[in-house]
Amino acid sequence: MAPALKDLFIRSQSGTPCSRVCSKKGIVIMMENAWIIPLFPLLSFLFLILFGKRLKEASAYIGILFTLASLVYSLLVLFDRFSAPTYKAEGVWLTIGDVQLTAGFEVNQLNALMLVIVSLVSFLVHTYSKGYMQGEDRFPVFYAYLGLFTFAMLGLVISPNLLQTYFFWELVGLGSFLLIGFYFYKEEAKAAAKKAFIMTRIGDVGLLIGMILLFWQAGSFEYDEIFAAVEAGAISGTMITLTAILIFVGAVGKSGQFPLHTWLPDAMEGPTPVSALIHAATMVAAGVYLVAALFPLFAASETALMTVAVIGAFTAIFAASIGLVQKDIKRVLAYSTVSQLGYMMLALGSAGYVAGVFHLMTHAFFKALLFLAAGSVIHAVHTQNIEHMGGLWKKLRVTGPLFLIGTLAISGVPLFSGFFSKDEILIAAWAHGNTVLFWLAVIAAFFTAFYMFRLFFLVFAGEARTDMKNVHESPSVMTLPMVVLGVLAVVAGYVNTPWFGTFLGDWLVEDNHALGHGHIEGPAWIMIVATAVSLLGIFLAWLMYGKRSLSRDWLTSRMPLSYSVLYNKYYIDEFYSMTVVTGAKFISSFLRFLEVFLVEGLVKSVTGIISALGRLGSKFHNGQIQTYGTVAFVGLAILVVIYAFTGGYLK
Amino acid sequence: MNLAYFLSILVFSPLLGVLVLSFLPRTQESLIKTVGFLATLPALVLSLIAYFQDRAGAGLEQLNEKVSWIQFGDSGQLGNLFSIDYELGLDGFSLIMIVLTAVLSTLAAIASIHIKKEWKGYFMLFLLLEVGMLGVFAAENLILFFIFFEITLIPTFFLIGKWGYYEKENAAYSFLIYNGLGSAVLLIVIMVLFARTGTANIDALMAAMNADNPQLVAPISENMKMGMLIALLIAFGVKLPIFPLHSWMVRVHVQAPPSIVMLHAGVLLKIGAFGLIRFGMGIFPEQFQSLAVWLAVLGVVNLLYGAFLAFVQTDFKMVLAYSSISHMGIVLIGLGALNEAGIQGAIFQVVSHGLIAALLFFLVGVFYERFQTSSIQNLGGLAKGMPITAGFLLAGAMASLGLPGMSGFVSEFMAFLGLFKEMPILAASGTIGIIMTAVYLLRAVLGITYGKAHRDFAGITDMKKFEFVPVLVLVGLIVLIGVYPSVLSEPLTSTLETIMLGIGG
Amino acid sequence: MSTVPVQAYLALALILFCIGLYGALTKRNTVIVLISIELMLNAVNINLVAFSKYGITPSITGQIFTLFVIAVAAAEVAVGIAILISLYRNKKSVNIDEMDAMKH
Amino acid sequence: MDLETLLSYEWGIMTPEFIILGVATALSLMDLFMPKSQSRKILGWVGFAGILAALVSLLGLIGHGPESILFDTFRLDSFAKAFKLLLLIGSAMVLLIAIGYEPNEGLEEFRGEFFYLFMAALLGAMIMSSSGDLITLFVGLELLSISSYILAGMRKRNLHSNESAMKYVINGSIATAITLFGMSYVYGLTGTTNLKEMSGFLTSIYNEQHIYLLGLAFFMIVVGLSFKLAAAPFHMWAPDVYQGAPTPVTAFLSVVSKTAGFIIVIRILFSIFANAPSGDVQGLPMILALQDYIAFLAGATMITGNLIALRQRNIKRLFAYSSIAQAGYLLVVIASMSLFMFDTLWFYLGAYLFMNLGAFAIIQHVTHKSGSEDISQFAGLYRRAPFLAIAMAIFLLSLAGIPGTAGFIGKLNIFMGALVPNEGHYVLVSIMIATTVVSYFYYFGVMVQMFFRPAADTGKVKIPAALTAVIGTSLAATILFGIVPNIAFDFLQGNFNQFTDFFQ
Amino acid sequence: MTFSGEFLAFMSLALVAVIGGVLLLNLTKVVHMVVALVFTFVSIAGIYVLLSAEFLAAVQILIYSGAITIIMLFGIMLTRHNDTSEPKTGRWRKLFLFVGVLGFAFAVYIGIYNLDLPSAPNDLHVNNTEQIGIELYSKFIIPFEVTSVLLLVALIGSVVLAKKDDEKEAEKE
Repeated sequence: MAPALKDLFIRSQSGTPCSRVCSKKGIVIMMENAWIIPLFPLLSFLFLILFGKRLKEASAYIGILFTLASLVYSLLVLFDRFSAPTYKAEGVWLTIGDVQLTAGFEVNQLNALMLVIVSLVSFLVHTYSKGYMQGEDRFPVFYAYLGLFTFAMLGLVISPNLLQTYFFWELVGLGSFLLIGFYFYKEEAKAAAKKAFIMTRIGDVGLLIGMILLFWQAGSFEYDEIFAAVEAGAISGTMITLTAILIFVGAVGKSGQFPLHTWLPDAMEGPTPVSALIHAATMVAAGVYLVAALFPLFAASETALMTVAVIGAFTAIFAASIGLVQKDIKRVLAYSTVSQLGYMMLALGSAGYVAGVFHLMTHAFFKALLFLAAGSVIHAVHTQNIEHMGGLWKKLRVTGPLFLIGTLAISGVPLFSGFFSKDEILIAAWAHGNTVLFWLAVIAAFFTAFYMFRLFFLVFAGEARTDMKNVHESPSVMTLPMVVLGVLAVVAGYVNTPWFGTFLGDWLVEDNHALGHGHIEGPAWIMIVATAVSLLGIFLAWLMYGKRSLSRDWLTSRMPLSYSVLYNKYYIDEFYSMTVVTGAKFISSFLRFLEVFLVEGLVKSVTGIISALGRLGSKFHNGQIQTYGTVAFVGLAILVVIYAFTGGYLK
Repeated sequence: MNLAYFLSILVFSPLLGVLVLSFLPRTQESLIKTVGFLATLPALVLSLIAYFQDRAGAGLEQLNEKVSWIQFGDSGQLGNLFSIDYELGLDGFSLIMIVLTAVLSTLAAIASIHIKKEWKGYFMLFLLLEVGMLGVFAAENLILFFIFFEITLIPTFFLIGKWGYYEKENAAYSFLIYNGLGSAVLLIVIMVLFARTGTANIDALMAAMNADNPQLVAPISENMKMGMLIALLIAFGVKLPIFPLHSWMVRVHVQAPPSIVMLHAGVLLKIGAFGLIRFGMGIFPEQFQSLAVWLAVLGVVNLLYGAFLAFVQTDFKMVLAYSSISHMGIVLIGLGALNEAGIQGAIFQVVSHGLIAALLFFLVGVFYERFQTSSIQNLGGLAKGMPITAGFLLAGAMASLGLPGMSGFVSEFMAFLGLFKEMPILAASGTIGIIMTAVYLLRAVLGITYGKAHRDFAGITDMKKFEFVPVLVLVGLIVLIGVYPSVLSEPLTSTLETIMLGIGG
Repeated sequence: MSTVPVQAYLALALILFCIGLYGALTKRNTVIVLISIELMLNAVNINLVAFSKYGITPSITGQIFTLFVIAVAAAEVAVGIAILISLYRNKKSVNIDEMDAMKH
Repeated sequence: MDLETLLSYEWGIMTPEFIILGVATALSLMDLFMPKSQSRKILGWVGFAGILAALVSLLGLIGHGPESILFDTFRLDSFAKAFKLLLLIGSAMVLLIAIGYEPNEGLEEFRGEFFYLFMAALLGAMIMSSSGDLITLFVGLELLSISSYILAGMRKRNLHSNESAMKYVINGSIATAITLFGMSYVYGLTGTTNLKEMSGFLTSIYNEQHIYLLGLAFFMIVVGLSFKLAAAPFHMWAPDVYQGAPTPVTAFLSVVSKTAGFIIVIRILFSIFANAPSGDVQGLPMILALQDYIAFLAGATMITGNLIALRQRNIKRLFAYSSIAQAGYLLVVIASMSLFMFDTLWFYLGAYLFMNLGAFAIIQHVTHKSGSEDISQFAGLYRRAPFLAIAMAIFLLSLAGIPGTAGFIGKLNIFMGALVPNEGHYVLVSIMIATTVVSYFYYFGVMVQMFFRPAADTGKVKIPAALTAVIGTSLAATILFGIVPNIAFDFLQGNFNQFTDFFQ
Repeated sequence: MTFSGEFLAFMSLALVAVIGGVLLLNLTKVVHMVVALVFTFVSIAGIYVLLSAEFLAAVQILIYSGAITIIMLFGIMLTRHNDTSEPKTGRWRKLFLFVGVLGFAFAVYIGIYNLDLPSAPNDLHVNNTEQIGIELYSKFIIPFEVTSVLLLVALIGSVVLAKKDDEKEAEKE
């Protein structure tokens, strides 16, 4: 880390009490105008939607330029935030009776950090895509969508209240949906896009319910007011638990946590840069971000925290286990993402706020790197099946090492960023007393190391397993972003280490006790264990796929059943389609039955009765005069007799 | 703004078009279409003037008009009793509805370019329909309201029955009988109120019905009030439509020409909600409160019923029809909540669904014009041949499923916000509808736009210029409301206050 | 004053009225139907004349009324028969149950 | 009574009747002396002029206070004036329809007799509307009836016409007998035929058996007179007769004759039974006690009329059932007995007159050309004759009670009358509204033919001037009274003084 | 009620009238029916005499037994009557009607069977015809005149309807 940055950290820490006074005027202006950050990509989106067709491939420059602007501004804001306190500005968005719903923005530590992460990754992906998407028909559309997504994501992270968060929360979903379905003519892409939207929507509904309930409890959607209400004890414990869990359901949907994770691997139907941006670095982390942003609420309920931790830990090991056997390069990475997100959830659920956010950051970098690198591989070999690859190390001289860096980082090899953040998580889990979860996480770490290196070895080591021609390294427009990310994947961990200081952690939690401590002290053996399992995993992978001294089906042949269970992702999709989808279809058919026979039948019977009565009546009109007279006279007789018996003399 | 008879001119301005049209030869297709389109403009301009004047702070009261019209019985003996005035007026809610009507009418007139035959008759009826719709919202007394309400019935019948698709006459009859019954029930209520209180003016009725010692011609018992409210619910429930009174509406949506469905789904259905809010809540606040739970339940039923049925439809128009039912459930949910959020949500939904349904049906018209089908099966891969249409279709679907940033979200959100306060469990079960909405809409829209192209798109042009205008206007309005809902909520403030005052909230 | 009570006359009128009515609505020959109707009118006349003598306020008006009824009845019969003849010319039948060209 | 007394009466109030009588006589003489070959249409115009003259003289009498001649055998009160106005306007228009009848091959032109018999019928109807004496009322009724029987059979060589007349005469005579039977009891209980005297006498009867007998008489009179109204239970003749009779006669029966029927019903029921005690504990007058029975008949009439109309393919038959249904609506007015009764009845009958006659003018024109009366004859009318189609549509809408037309205001009035009383006739109103909705089916069925179906023959339709006049007037009136009904109400309130002299 | 001559006369006249009516219903030949009804009409004239309406009795004989019966016979002769069988259908209708008639008769009968009318002295039998004449030509002059129109209408109408259109038919044939 640069010494200047460190100075800033220190200054900010020491200067907190008088930061507003101390801060230079220009600095505050940066933060005051932070709302402009999301607007750059929005402009890019609008511009490209309207004029993209004419710009063709030049669209890329528009997109890159605007995101660069965002990135620069975000960085400035981040630097400001080191020295200035949280800034929040709001205006009335909608009035309901005496309730005023506001919209605005807030720059606190988490937001500022997220702004940089998002705009940075976005910028890099924009740049990368210039090369990756070359020759695509709908090139401008792609950039437009990227712009839309970036806008939404940036909007999401500077939202000062739940409603606005929800607003952008859905918009990022839209961006994700559009980009997954970018190759709309592919049936798989169509299905995947639909699935992604619907699965996340299920979570969103949870979030919506939770947020509305919270609103009626706290009287506001504002984060700070909600926290104040929680702190003041204005909300009952059960309600806190309930709303927290409901909101967590939203996070589960977005972050691909079990049981709503199935969309995320399928989302790999989208172009690879998209996977890197949305389904690895930013959007999927939104769930984690949300839990982090609402951390004081969760912290107030042990049950809620426990739920988050359990789901997180379970997802971590569950997804990792699936990742062990997948054959598609992007799917392996996708399951790894799910698993890593589970880690973050585990961290948050174990009160490890800093650990969660820290891992979010490092993960963003190394997973983006991995995806971009994978994209580069795919770009080179035009396949995603790792069984068909191999021996690419020699051909892809840049991509290979960068991929290796990413793999090392994610596996938690010491000195790489992933090592530090994962370590923090394990410590947090241990310190919070979640022993079982801790060990699950350790096993998951082992799995991670194993499958990531399995991937690495299958792709890069050995000889090509299929005929590969014209394999060449990607252009520099693609490799450069990867290099940047590679650097970050290594160094990002050093902002918060037990060895050199926990700058990030301390900065994140300053001024806010509800977030816990900047650093949690844990026993030293945890670090050793973590290192050991990851090395073990790497070793095993090397044995099986690198050196091939262990047969690849050594394990699978022994446990064919569990292999196929894993390969088929625990049959979760099949289970859903058997239960939920069939259920919905059944209800629909039942209602259709109701519609046809009851609703329509009712109508038909009424009209039938009326026309039958008409027919009956007209039958009486048989043309016989005497019938007519009879009817008239009998009518008279009836009236008279009734009169005689009721109103008349006989009464 | 101080123009005398401003509202009358606004309401009856389309008649000018009818007049001009009647002198045109019936073969002059483009001339007739132009005149038909132009005739919708005065109302649009005037309604916008009214809107902006209102926003600028000029009171809407000065637009009120009153001319004595019918006097039943002997005026010397009865005084003002049993007299019906011709009185028009606006409040925030009706102002918004008028603007919506005027906008949609103009757009539907553009959409009517696809009409293939007898343009003259078509546009005359079309303009007549517009008069009816505008009048409904401007009427200040129940009888006048009813008159305009019925006036909408007749042109719609013909427009469906003559210019619709294969089963048009069936649909037209279905429309007529259901709505006829609905308006019949409505008429009973109106007449009972009129006969018993001697007045039909809405404000006077509100005052008379809610006074402690009402001065009535004949007594009205509590049971009668309840009965009348239920009757109102049925009457407007047919229009809205509320399950199980909806089957006519599905038929109309499928069989009527798209331009008419734009108006039908956009405005005519909304008369039901308008009536419920204006009269149901206004005149029978106490009874409304005791019925609110049932309204909310009906709302959830509507929402889910429509959603699940839309899920299994094979024709896109059917999907949209059931989606309308489902969305009207949101209106009921908001009304059932009976608090500011809910009612405002209901009103927002009224407007929002009007715009969204109009947009979607316009798009249906666009591709129906080119492919003569609206079956989802037959339309796969539309994005290949008509990317712009497909894109707007997707936008429409997103608006419809309540994507934030578009109007549908604001209304849905507020309705649920309201209901969660009063009946959280019911509201929670209603949220299944939100998921189902996404499910069926994506199924349908992606089925049409995405996937392999099922047909040859050679020779198919994407949207033409004139088709852009309505779509852009509608999308623009949808986004405007979604992003800056105050354009709607601010004019509504006073109306809402009045309502809340009535129900004692 | 009288040995025959008014009820007897009224009862007779009622019986004749009913017979006339029954005949008018059951007989097949149109001429008989017309004549049955005359019987009904006669029953009315008996009533009127009886009331004219034994009514609450006896008056000659009843008899006058009867005269009008008789005149009208005669006119009715004439018109009826004329219509029957013109019908017969087209249909060649006087059976009332065959007159059902228009029905339902 | 000497001549002087006789002359002391103000015979001037009978001017309209005298004019009609004079014109009828003149017409018969003209018919006698005109050459055989000459068209008798001129007689129609003369008759029309006569009716106009009568109308003018009636208007001249409007300011005239209530007056009666010869012990009420003729009385001119505001009720009589108001309703005679309708009769005259209706007859004038029917006459125009008859004049506009253009003989086709196979169909004969109306003979001269038609016109003076028509005048006689009108005279009968006018006598019915302005008499306070049972005998005069009866004779007027019979004059109208017998003339109508003959008119219905006017198309001598048409089997349907013969049959229609036969059915009419038999049912009519039975109805007369039943009415008379009822009247004879009323006479017996009062000893007079003067309605006012009767009413005065009946206020003081207390004997239960007398009251019971009076009630029986009420039923017989109502059922007997319901024949003229074509209301249940005496409605079944109407479709057959309407179908068979020449169209102008059908129009006459469904409008003028029906109006006359309502006039006599009101006259008799509200004179005789309004003051008679009903013998129940509350001391209600008989008419109120028996209100429910009338309501029942009204309901039955509306239901039968509207339901059976659904099945009809013959346009005249359809209109017969429609007119039964309309009679039902009008009976609702009588059954509800509100303070708006006279106004409502008058307005609705007026509206009905215009909309129905307008429709009949068009029906005649459309059907007689082809000789078929199936509603498919209306197919594509909009293509062939847009004006006719639109006019017909408006008449139908008015009959269906759609706003913007006189029919709607009329219905509004009826509803209001039925709902104003404390206990409100909710069931009746509900039936009325529900059956109105049912009526949409058949009214719109005709419109579907006119507007949606392709035309069988595409020839343009040329409308005779007389028919144009009828259609135009009806159209104007239907719309005018639908949009500014206060013209009529003001006229009513300004000139007829709330009909208060009806009971004096 | 004493067994007086008046009563005897009433009973026999009433009996004849009713029997005539019943025969009308039960005879099969049309002419017989008409003749049966003539008896009824005549006995009704007798009843008028009992009721002090001599003028009416005379009119009754003239009009009914004379004119109307003759018209009827003309009608019968001008039209052919070969079948006298009753229709097979309509049995239900007859039953229905019969019950209706019984019900009606019952309801009316209970209204009249002990009708209590206070009798008042009257002098109808004194110069009956004169009384009628005076009333008719003073008080009831209007209905009287209208009746004359009515009879005229009936006359013209009957002629128009019953007359053969010789010329036109000849033209057609």
